[in-house]
Amino acid sequence: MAEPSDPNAPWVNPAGMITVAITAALFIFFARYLPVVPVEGAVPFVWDWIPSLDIRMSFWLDGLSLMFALLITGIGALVMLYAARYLAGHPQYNRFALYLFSFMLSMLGLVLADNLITLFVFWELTTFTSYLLIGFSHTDPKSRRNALQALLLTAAGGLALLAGFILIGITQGTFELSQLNAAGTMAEHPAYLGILILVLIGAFTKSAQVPLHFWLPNAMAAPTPVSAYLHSATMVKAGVYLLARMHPSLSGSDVWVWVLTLFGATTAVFASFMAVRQTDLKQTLAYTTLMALGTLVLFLAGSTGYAITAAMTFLLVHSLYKAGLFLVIGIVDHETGTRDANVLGGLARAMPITAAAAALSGLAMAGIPPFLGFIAKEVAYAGALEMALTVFVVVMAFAAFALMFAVALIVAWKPFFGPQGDLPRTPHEGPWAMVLGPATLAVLGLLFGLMPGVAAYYLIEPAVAAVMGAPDTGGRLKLWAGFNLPLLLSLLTFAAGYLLYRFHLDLRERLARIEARAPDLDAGWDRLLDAFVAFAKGQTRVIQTGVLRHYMFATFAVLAVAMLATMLLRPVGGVSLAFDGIGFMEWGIAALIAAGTVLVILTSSRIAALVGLGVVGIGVALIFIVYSAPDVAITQLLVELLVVVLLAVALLKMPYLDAGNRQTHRPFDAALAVLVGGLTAWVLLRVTDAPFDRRLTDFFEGASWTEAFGRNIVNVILVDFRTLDTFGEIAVVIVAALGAFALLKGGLKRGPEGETAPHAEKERKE
Amino acid sequence: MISWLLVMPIAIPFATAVIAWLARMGPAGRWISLFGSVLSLVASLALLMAVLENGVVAAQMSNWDAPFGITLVADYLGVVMVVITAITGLATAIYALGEIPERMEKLGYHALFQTLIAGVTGAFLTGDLFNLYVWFEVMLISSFGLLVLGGSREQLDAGIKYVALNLVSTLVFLSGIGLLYGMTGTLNMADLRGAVAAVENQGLVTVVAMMFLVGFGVKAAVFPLFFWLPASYHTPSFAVSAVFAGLLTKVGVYAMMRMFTLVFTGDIGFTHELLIWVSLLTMFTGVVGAAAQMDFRKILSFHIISQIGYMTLGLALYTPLALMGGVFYLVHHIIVKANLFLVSGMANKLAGSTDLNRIGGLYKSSPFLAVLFVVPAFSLAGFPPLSGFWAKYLIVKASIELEMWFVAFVSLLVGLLTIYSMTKIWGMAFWKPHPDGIEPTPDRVPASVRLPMMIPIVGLAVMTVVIGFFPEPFVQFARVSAEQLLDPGAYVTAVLGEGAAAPAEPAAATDAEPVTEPASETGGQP
Amino acid sequence: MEALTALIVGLLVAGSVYLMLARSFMRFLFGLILLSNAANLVIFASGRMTPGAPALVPYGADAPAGVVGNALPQALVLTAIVIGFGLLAFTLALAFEAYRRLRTMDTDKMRLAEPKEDGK
Amino acid sequence: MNSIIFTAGARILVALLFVFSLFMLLRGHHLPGGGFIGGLLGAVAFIVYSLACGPAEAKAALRASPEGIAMVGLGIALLAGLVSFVFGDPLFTGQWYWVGGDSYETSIFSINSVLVFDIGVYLVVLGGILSLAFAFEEET
Repeated sequence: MAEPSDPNAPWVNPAGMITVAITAALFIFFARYLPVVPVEGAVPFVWDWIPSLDIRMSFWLDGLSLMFALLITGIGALVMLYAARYLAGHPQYNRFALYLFSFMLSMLGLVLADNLITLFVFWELTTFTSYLLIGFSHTDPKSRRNALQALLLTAAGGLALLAGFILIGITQGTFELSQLNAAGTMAEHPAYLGILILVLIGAFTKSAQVPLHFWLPNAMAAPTPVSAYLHSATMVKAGVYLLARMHPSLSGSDVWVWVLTLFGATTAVFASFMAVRQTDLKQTLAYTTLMALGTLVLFLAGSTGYAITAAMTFLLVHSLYKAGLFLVIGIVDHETGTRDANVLGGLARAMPITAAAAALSGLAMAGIPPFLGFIAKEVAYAGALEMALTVFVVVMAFAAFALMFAVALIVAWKPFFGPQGDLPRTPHEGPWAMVLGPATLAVLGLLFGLMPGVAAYYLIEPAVAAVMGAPDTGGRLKLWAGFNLPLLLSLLTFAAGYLLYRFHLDLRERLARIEARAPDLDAGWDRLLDAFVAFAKGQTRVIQTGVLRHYMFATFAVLAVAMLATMLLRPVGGVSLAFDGIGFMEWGIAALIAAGTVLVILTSSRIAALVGLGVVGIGVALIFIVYSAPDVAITQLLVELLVVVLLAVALLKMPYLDAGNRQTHRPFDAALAVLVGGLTAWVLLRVTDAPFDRRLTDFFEGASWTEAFGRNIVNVILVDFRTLDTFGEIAVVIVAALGAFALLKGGLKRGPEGETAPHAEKERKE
Repeated sequence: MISWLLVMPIAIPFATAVIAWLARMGPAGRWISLFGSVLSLVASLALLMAVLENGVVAAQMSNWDAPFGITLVADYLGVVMVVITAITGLATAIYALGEIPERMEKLGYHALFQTLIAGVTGAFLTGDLFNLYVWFEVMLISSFGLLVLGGSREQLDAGIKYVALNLVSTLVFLSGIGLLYGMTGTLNMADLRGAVAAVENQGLVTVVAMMFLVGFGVKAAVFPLFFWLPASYHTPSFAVSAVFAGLLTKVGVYAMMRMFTLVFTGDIGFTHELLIWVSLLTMFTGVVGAAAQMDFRKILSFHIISQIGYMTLGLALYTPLALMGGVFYLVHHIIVKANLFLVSGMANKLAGSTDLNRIGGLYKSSPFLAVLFVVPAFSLAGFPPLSGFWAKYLIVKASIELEMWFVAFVSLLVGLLTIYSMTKIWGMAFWKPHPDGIEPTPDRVPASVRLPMMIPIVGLAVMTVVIGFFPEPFVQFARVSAEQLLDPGAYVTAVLGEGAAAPAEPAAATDAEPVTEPASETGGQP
Repeated sequence: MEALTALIVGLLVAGSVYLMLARSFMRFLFGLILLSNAANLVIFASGRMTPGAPALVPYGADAPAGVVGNALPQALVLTAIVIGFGLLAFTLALAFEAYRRLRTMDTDKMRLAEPKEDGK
Repeated sequence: MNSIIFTAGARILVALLFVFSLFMLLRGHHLPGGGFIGGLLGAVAFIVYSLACGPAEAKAALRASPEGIAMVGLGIALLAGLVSFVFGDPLFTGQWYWVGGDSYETSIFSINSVLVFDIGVYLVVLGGILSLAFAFEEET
């Protein structure tokens, strides 16, 4: 991956520093609510956005959103600072800073929004900004492909979510989360299952639950600061946030418990194995993120105090250590030029601060006392024991935590304290702007562990209260909870984890072999897109053939079918042919027109066709003459004359009608032609069969002379009663003349093949 | 005064066309055209004010009362279409300053362009069915001329298909008018509402309604009548294709909305139900068709079809919310789609082609253009908070309210597939490096060409963003439009006068009493 | 006479549809001419047909005496004829220019805007 | 077709036809005729002329470009409608001025916008069709 990192490039530039400053300021702004929220519960902000659609830009700052807001802005500021140094000298750094900042704001909006539609707006904004971030190395096809994959998958989930939200709005009568949650669970509502499924699709795609997980490791194409940010506090946690946010209104049914438990547990264990399988440390971390998401979903399945507390505590812990570790890996990559777990080792001497940060984060991840990670694990086991499907949950959690222990050693211990590796570059300590982030986060993980009461009071308990939809009793976070079953499970986890680490190389090989045989969802994605494009091309081949005849046939066929079907489905009455009063002359005219028509159809001689057309035209004119329309008849005759003259002039320069492609036999065309003709005749018969309302004509006849001073009623209609028609009509004549003139006179200078390319032609000669 | 407010948006482009044509040999022609477009916009905004004040306004041309003369009428839907036409017209008139070569100007580009605008505007304002046909023809013949202007071989081929299919639809429409007149004896659309309801043989009315549906369906490019559109829209100059993309199909949709809310409402269970399926297939086949294309403008062309489906769906669902969504969609899509075609023209100028395989590098070298592509493209795909999101939101919500799950599903799915196509353009034209190693920086085009081309792109993008961020007034407007469509009482009253809003009595000879005032100011009875 | 006109219209429509489905664009044009005539007759017949009484107000009278031919459809047909002529003339010019440049009248061979290899 | 007799005959025929076309235009308000028919007849006259003497001479006899004639015609037709604005009437309202009287019966003749409009129609039809015809003749 080409991530330029010129150590001498100036990295303190306005774009970077402004975004860092604003984000830090936001962090302070939210931090000031830390003492407020535990006391007051929630702080709303409302702006009426689209009142007529019941969509308000309303925000709601309670324990849950406050915790997220702090993580987003706090980690955001550190990551942005880190990125300024990491991407120093990159020609598109300014864009990067802008995207990262926009992403931060979108995420902030998402976690603060109270109105579901507002929430959705921000939800999609995070999808879009993360698309730009993942595709940041846009010249790399893989990067583009992965960005698109992430976009399409999360957008697909987003659309399901939108449907779910709309359904909630329609069935519950409000889009405000605060009202929905206050009303309690909607599990009794008939639309509940539909809503739940739609919302879960949205949340699961965004939070990469198995089997929709594969986009997440691919999103690693993004530069490291993005990974750190996306995978720690934010984007992928949006789904978890949503589940937590809607817990009071959506939980409370067996479906909720089962689905979340199964998907969460499967994701957690699967991802843990995959994490061990990887050799690229960034990939390893990506899969541990997946594990964390699975775990969070798993515990959100529960509704007891311990389960929710476990979810919230683990959320906090994970955000801190995962961001830290990603940043550490970035430094390692930056300094050594590799992220390969098999190569890296013994870096502690060269980069002691980074190593210390990595160690602290790793210990938190492994869940060693006295880190907050340990407490999280204890609470998690306590929660698991309270949940439905107890044995399953405990076993899965145990497996996941044990594997996590091993991964922590692989990521945070081995590269720094393991045997010296053969590195592409001689490592040095990272620059302070990059080290600050991981160090701060690592220390926080330790501090919270030492003072669990602080974290519990200000962050976790308000969040738990928000998720539970009821005030939290608290007091669950303790570094030492006495000898109990969770402690025993913790000790067993350490033992199992250590064993796994000892044999992880062996395990990795086995996993690689299994993986080779398992279906590859990522490749399946490509096949899906290929199949879609193939389908599209097939459809285009069938519909958009490029052949006028086919288009024409389809158009007439649609007309015929539409009319015929209507006639069959709706009563239109039968046909009665009344030929009384039709004399010899009329039949003669009809025969003339018929003869002309047949001649045009059958002949392949240009002259004969012209004659046929002329005969038809004269026949029609005769009808007009006989039936009291002299103006129309004269016009018809003159126009017919002009048409024949123009046709004659043009036809003589053109090939014979059927030069080279005489189609003698076209039964389908003939059948369609007869059908359309017959239908038209039938409808006209039925229409003229009924009595006629002459009130417009009567008016014209009465007013033509008395009010418009003209005795030729037809002409008066043309130039007075309906002048606008006539005006439009002469406009058509003139535009037709202009168009034809431009066509005939304005073509390119033509030789047989001497065409210039059209767009070269279009350059204006200035 | 109202009368002239209604006339001006039609008369100004005609007058501009005449003057611009007479001045076509010099550079004055393009400035006249531009000035005329500005005037048109001013006039249509004045009309908008009048409509906002009065609800529906109508005026009798030649001073003969409806239904005898021709009525011009503007309700909320009509006037917003006029305004948006003027905006699109102005945008492309500015764009043309940069794009259209002198050779095409001398052949009468500006006159054809202005008559096109006049025809479109006339179609939106007329309250008379036959007059609607006339405006359709004005629009059509102008579009024929513009489509083949420049005369490349592709344009001729495209022109053949475009002309052939549109002429057929026109004649179907014309025959439909004749038959409807034969059944009711009237042509005034407000008058037709009552007269059609009074026809005894309602089955026959539905058959004729089918002819209108097919005729308008070709114009609107719905499934399976859209062939002419992907066959032609990628061939003319970019300014022309932008106007076409923005306006032409919308006239078909508008006519459909008008006729199938005002006149053909007798058998909704049949006509509108049918239209739901047509709409869904239109949405789906359009978006799938786009996936097979690798040309900037061909992709956009298929997306026009796809989006048309949403608009007709709004009509087909026939609830206030759905129609509101349809109207919102109509307006939003004109802005967005015209803009995308304008962007494609700029991309062509910078990178040398519209074939996505042959261009690239625009993101790196022309970031400003990249932003200006993203805004309409993601608006089209329905990303919040851009205008397209609200349009889609309304349609989806309407279908969910009706518990039409499949309709909602298709609407959402098509949105997703739209993202696919838009990101394809983004990935290939913007992110991917140029295959020839060219850096398509903006200064590859002289400022005298670049500026006029960029100004409308920026303007339309700003509108997209504004509608997206502050949709409330637009939503309100769409709501009133939908209400007026669903309950045309105000429309009918405005056209026919008080007391006519109730369904007209069945045909009776006594109706022929002239209710018009004679043109007494100047003449009087002899 | 409306009944006979309806039959004539049916014949014209059938003939024109058949012609328009042919490969030669010239035949399409012929079909177009016939279809225009048919559409005009539809309008004319829809207004009902009255023989031998042109819609004129006699000198000295304020209105025509007795039933005269329906003037409105006549005016519409007149408009439609002229419009149809304009469209036809343009289409003919297009056909001519297309032949001159593409060297064919066979619409099956006009595949420049939608070439066969075009993503298909 | 360049025989002297045909050419000479054509000139006379054309002149007659042209005069007849004007006649048809003017009588149109009361008897069959009007701008369309007049314009078509006028166009036929010049087409006959151009067939006899070639389009160049026919154009010369016309003294103006046919497109220009048509455009001016459109302008005249539009003005005939816009003039109602001055009288406070809607577009295209017929405006009548009686010369030598105050009504149809008492006046000698009338100047009215309706006829002006019809003249516009005449010019558009004449110019438009001639433009088409000449373009075809010259290019084919």
